[in-house]
Amino acid sequence: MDEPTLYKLSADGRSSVALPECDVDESKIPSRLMRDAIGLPELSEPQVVRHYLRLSQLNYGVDTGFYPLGSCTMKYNPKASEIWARLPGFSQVHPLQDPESVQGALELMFDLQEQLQEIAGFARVALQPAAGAQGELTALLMIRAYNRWRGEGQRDTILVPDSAHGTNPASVTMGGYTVVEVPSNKTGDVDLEAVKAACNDRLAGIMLTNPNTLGLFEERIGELVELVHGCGGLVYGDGANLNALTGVTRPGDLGIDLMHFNLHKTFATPHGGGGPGSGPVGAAPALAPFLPGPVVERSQVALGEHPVYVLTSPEQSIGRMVAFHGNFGMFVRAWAYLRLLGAEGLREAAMHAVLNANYLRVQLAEDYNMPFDRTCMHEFVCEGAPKGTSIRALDVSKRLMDYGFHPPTNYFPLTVKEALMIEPTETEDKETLDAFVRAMRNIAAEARADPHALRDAPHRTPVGRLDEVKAARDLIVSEET
Amino acid sequence: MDEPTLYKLSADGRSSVALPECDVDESKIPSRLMRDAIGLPELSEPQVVRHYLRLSQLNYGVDTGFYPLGSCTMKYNPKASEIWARLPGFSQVHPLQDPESVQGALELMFDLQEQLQEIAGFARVALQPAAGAQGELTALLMIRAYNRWRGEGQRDTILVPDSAHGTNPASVTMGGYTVVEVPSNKTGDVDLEAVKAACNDRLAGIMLTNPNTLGLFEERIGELVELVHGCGGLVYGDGANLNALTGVTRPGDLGIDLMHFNLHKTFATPHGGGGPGSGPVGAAPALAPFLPGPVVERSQVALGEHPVYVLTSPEQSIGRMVAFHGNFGMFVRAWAYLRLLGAEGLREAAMHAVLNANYLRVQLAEDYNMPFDRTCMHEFVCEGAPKGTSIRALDVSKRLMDYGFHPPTNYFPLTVKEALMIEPTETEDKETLDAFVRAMRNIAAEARADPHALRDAPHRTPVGRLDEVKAARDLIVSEET
Amino acid sequence: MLSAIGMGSLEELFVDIPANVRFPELRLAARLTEMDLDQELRKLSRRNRSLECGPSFLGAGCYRHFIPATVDYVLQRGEFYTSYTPYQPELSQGFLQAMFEYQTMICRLTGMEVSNASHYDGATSLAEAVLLALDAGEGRRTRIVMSPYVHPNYRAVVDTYLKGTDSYLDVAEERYDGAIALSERIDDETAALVLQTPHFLGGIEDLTGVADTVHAKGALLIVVVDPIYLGLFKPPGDFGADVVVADGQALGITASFGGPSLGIFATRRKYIRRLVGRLVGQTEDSEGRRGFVLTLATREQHIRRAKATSNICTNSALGALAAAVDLATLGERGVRRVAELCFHKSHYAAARISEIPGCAVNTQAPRSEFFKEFVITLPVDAATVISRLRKEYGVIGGYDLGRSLPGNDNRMLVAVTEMNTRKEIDRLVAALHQIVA
Amino acid sequence: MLSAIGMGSLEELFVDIPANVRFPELRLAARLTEMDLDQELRKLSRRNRSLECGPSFLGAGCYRHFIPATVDYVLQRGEFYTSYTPYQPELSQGFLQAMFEYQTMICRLTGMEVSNASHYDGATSLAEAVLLALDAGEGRRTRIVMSPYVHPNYRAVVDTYLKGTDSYLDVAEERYDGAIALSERIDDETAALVLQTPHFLGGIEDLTGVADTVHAKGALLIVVVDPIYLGLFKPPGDFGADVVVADGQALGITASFGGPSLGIFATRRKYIRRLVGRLVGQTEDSEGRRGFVLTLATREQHIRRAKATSNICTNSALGALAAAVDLATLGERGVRRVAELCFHKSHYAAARISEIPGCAVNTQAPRSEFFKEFVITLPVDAATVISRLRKEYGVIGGYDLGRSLPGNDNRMLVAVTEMNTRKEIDRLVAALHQIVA
Ligand SMILES: Cc1ncc(COP(=O)(O)O)c(C=O)c1O
Ligand SMILES: Cc1ncc(COP(=O)(O)O)c(C=O)c1O
Repeated sequence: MDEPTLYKLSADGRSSVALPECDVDESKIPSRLMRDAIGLPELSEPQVVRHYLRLSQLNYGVDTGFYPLGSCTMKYNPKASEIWARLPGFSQVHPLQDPESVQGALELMFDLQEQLQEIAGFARVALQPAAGAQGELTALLMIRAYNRWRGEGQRDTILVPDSAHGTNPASVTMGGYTVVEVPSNKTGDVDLEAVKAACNDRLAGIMLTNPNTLGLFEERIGELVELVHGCGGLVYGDGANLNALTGVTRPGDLGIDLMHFNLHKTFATPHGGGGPGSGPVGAAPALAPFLPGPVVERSQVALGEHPVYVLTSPEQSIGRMVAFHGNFGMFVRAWAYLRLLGAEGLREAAMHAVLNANYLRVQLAEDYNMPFDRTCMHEFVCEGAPKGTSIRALDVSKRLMDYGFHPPTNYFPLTVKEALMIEPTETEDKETLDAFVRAMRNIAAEARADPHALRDAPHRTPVGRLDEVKAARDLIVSEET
Repeated sequence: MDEPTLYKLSADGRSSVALPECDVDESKIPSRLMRDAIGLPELSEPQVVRHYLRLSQLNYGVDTGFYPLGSCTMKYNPKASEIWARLPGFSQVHPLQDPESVQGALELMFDLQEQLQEIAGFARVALQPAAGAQGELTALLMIRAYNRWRGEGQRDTILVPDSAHGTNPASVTMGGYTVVEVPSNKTGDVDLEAVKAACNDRLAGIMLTNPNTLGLFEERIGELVELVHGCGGLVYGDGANLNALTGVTRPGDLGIDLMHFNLHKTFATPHGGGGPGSGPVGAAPALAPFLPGPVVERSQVALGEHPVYVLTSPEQSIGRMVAFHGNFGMFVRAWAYLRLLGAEGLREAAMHAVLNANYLRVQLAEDYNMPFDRTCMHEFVCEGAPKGTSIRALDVSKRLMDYGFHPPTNYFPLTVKEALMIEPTETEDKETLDAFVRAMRNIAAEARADPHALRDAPHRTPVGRLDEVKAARDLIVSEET
Repeated sequence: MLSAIGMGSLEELFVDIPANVRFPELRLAARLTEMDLDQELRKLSRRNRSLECGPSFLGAGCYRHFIPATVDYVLQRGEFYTSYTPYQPELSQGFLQAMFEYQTMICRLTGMEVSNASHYDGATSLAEAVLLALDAGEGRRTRIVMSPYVHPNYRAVVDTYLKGTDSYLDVAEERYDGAIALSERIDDETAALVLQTPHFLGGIEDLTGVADTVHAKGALLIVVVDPIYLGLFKPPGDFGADVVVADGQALGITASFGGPSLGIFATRRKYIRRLVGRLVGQTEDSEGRRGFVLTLATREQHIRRAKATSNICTNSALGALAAAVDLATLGERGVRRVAELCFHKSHYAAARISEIPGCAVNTQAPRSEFFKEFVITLPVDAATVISRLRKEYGVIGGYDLGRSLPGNDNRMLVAVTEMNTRKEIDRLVAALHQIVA
Repeated sequence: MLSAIGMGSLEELFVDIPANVRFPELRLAARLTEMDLDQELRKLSRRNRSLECGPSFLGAGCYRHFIPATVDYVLQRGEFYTSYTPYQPELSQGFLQAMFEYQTMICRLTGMEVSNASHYDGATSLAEAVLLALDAGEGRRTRIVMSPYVHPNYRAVVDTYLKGTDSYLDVAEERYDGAIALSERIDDETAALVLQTPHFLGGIEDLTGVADTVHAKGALLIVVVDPIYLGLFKPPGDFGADVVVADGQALGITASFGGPSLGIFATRRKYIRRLVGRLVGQTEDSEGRRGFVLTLATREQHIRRAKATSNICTNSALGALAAAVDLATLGERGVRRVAELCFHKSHYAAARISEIPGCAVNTQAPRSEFFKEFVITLPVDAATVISRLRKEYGVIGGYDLGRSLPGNDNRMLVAVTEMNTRKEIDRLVAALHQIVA
């Protein structure tokens, strides 16, 4: 079912929405500045609605089905949060209103800061960064500011494990540092020897993802942290995988100095087809003064029964990361999620996330090679080629679509050949996991029976396999009309 | 794509939603009255959401595409109305709150009554009936009460044209009257001679649909009304087809004594997969005191800048039709629609509804037999078998699904052989109509080329043609588990 | 397009209409844009005191129950709410399956064998049940015996519907001694006995043995019920009821000033062909795949016309969908829990209120267990109390029984649901204390 | 499931974690059910003064524009908002096509050749544009010349981002003489000139000839713009801008206390490989059917890692979808009309306010035309005026410029959009009259 583009549907002079008459005297618009046609489409309201409704039906979301996209934590997002984030007292509030008129919003932000601090064991959290990657950049700029302040401005390298998410090295570069890649060892952990070798007075720190992107908890995290701290470096934690650890352990307690949270992963705010997310950063006491601002503080003053909340900038703040206070709409959803779960629910969530991942790992081990034979955390990576075949991970992924599932993450981390990174999350039930296992086994059988056939998958999707090479060659990135 | 039923998805002990702890002392529940298991399914919230999302995708609505279902006026319903009807000041109001606390709701109802009166030319409108058919019953009970009151209780028959909607004769029976069917003549109008023959002192009235269900305006409406009135009968108008007449003519001005409105047709409140609708009834002065109650009146008193509105029962009211004040949620949407259109917009809507129907009629005439060669109103009826074929209307309908359209109404009215009743509505654009014409022409060509092939349609729907005979034989109307 | 149909103007399309009444000038307010109307409607809506603004103890047939967020999410799916009655099953499997599941859940909840796919509301369901009984009873019967504790508005609707028949309602107004006593009024003229449990004043009717007496006389037992009550208590089906009707508003539908609601209608399999409204049945497609269709359309007006079992066409399908999602989300345990909370909280409230000097609870006869709702007899008139509760205490009190039952001006019907916290109840109690002091 | 993996308890899954820090007791408030939390959140939300409650003239980078109802209807489609970045195009054609259409409309609106599929907000779009310029300019350049009338928070974000580079911001604070004058500050060290139009104080910059000067020095011209302004006025693309960035909140996104918003980012085709973030391209499937995919992923971190053009991963796709639906619903004429209404109403308001004794409008240099927003110089301090406006008149006044620009304590930035009726404006004017009297 092909849906024409907006421009194909458009007809001159049609307009969806009437706007009111001008109720004031008109002023002269400076004609030398005025433009001719803009070139926007013109459609009726029913056309617009049908267009997007049909497009939506060509899209797959968590609400459609199982979405075991590793590293992305595609958990189910409670529907009530969507209602709450839309309450006029949240959605219709201007960021520059005087603080007295937005105490509810500030209290929510303060409380979210406090809860994140408690969950991850940090001295202070700033909510501003707009996504995980911006949280990373924030942290790197904080490390830079901190080192300058303490007179160690010469530190210019950051260690990044080879299994790290691509945003890590990219953020390092944006933060003005040089990346030094550290290899993983055969248990999937960071190679401590390599870290040791890099420990010197040029080392600003390490970016650590724990559990790492193989889904494994760094076995020698204590030693690793000690090593880095020992040479004056800082340990940054990529919190994208916090879903495995809530209520189970606190990154701050593990010695991590700085970490970003992905509210859109761990704390159930929806991914929105690629965003918005929200990437608050937590910091240990020494780094806390460098957090971006403003953050919310509770003042000593009270207004009636409520303490007064204020926006302030941390003492040595690196400054501002976004135009206003961060993605407040996501804060409401994350706050609601935290209140729905509480300490108890957070631990249950982590435990079930880990249980589900291990269940899948064990069920799939017969047909798919597991490069690391260990209990995994909330996700695991297997080799994409079913045992005894030379099928590509991509073919398995495309074929999964025909079984009604969204594929796992492909080709990441780079350290595993034809990686399929599978993260079921805690919101899936056993029936769904079992159905996925059956599909993966069937695909393995198909791969053995007729390896070529999988190359044509998918068959039951709105379009067949798309030619990405052609897209990059033609570079048609907007519609000619 | 088959979606398992709720019961198939259910697993014991699973529950979607947590409920609060009991915050009061518990009382003893009389155990002799307590039940054992209820037998409801148990699902997690993601399961519930996915289930209904997938089911929704197996359904076709106006938001999906063209829905030319004759007599049903499947026009596009403005999205804003859905937001408005959900405002807490409308959706979260109890019908028995003291009137002082619901003045906004009462004003809206009053204003809707007034607008409907003005649009259709009646003395008074009662909003209570829950749908068109209940409006019919309301009117018949009013006729009964009115005749008793004026000492003409012997009147016991109601004329119903053979082209009338099935609810008309059914309502007559429920109202305690005997149906006398009147045939249509060859121009599609009511046969005046037959009416004349039935005019006597047993005649309580006639149920007239105008434009009738063939989409034709009764050419001799004046004479017809005179005839019936002449023998002391009343003329009831079935307002389901008012979409052709708003701002064009007023049923009251045509001499109609009573009429129901279908807010869910003419006034753009969505059909909801079969309801709720709303079927207010309008009455000429003599009948107005018999309307069901309560209705809203504007009192002489004012509260600040606003007059005070009250609920009262018309003087000789037949009583109550539903438990409370009618389908208020629909009133909000209809009121909003009326305010969006105004007098001007209402006339435009009727004109475009009629234009669209005539456009389709002319375009299809080459391939499909038009039993009445006249300008139609907002809809028209053609014979379902494409010219030169003996295909059934049902086959054409099913095949239309493969072209992405909802079929027209089939086999109604009963007076046209293999009727296809087509009502495009005013909210469709020419491109859509043209695409529909192309599909209908293609189907005609297919029917001529290979009449048997159409019998297997549809092919591109989630299921193939369903066996209705089997359903009626097996009568599996709930799930055994 | 005009030229395609050979016309010069839009006006020409309407020549069939008598010229003297053609194109009237309608005196309507000028049209508004969506943007302006939005302001207008928000203003209007704020002139209603919404139940969100504070505690409410008003029930009397329309209740504030918890509605999980899933419900409106599903209702807002355009594929559902902008569709028509699923006459074309191949394009309507979604709604049809949802209705099949609804029917199943309603059968379980009520303990009955078949459920239709909705009627307008509880009152019209009851009226249709009465018509069914008049039609189905043995011999020609014209009398309907009804408990005086059936919701007065339901009774009013039945009254209206009976105006189209030669039958009449016999309501034992004088003194009500309970279901069994009432069942003894039934005679060979009686088509049905209509009871409500919990009844209008909240009392639970003991249905034991009633059906036997009713059936022995060749009449039908019709029971009006609160679906929330069924989460915890034996359903009328277990007691031999022939038709069970209910208002479904409590199952996921907002109060919305009283409508739209949902009429629940369930009966015995033997009455399946007399059932009003739509019925979804399971079948197969041409390739043997399971599918759903509307079935037994032969009962309906578009086939049987004057001989149909009822005239209902548009029903309350979206309300039924809301109820289905609500039940599916709450699930077995949730539905039971809601009922328990209603029970405990209403009993707590009744106990606290009965301690207020001058207030008495549930003094009406016969004494019975109650559920969710109870009656306070006040030393002053209820209308004043309700008005003061709202204006001085921000509480929506109960229902002034004087509005429905003459001579009951100092009685107030109070509903307590799972939505009322202890704090809210205590606030009501404290306010009543002050008002009656 | 535990037995399937050979474990006896859930705790066993976590033996890799050092025992001394395993299973901490988190001190968090007790969990609440959806039902209770609903009450809680509504209470909390009511402690914010919503823009719905009365007139607002607050802008300064976040505006109250009309959002057609279609927008949220589309955003609430679960298939859209619960999906991830469309890495698997066969299951993501809906979002991909919507983004392709968004890119097209943004190109038209800005007059540019390529648009990405969103950045976080206007400020981060600008920061990335600056990084692009530092990277793309001829030779090694370390200076960014910026107008002092760029939004101060945008400037702050650029400042932060530049901390990761050896480049610096040169803002002509002393005295601003307009774009052309500023462009003369550019030298061979300068990577880009950054202008905003309408600028932070609402003034329209005359961009004529600026690009030539900038390009002549081998630098890039970056323009921050208000998308609503583009409904009526010549886009920066027409003046030779190299990168156009904007905050997209005005296009269908609620204020939401400042986020999430949408960063618009459009540039020339020659910079396509330096573009930050996602880009959707058209292609074909195995059977030659049109389809869409993410393309040029080679710019991105998951391929290029440390050498990526930027680190952005999660963007603001749903915001871009909102903007697309908003633009499609308003259409060519609607977008123009919104701009016209903003123009006329803001001019009406400015004229009326300038009549108030003691109030002056737009006294800052250089004098220029303005759009939607203007500055009032007050005889008293703005903070007091704003506080009194809200408390005594129920009006959200403008923005206290003293909060961003030292020495501007008696100046207030006022935004007037199509949402402000004449009545609202008159109410503001009357209130100001009384306050400054
Ligand atoms: C391990 C890891 N780190 C960082 C990120 C970046 O987060 P964001 O997409 O919110 O910028 C991701 C996102 O997928 C991730 O998986
Ligand atoms: C001509 C006509 N009359 C009456 C009705 C009955 O209206 P409702 O379905 O609202 O009961 C219909 C419904 O389709 C109709 O088309």
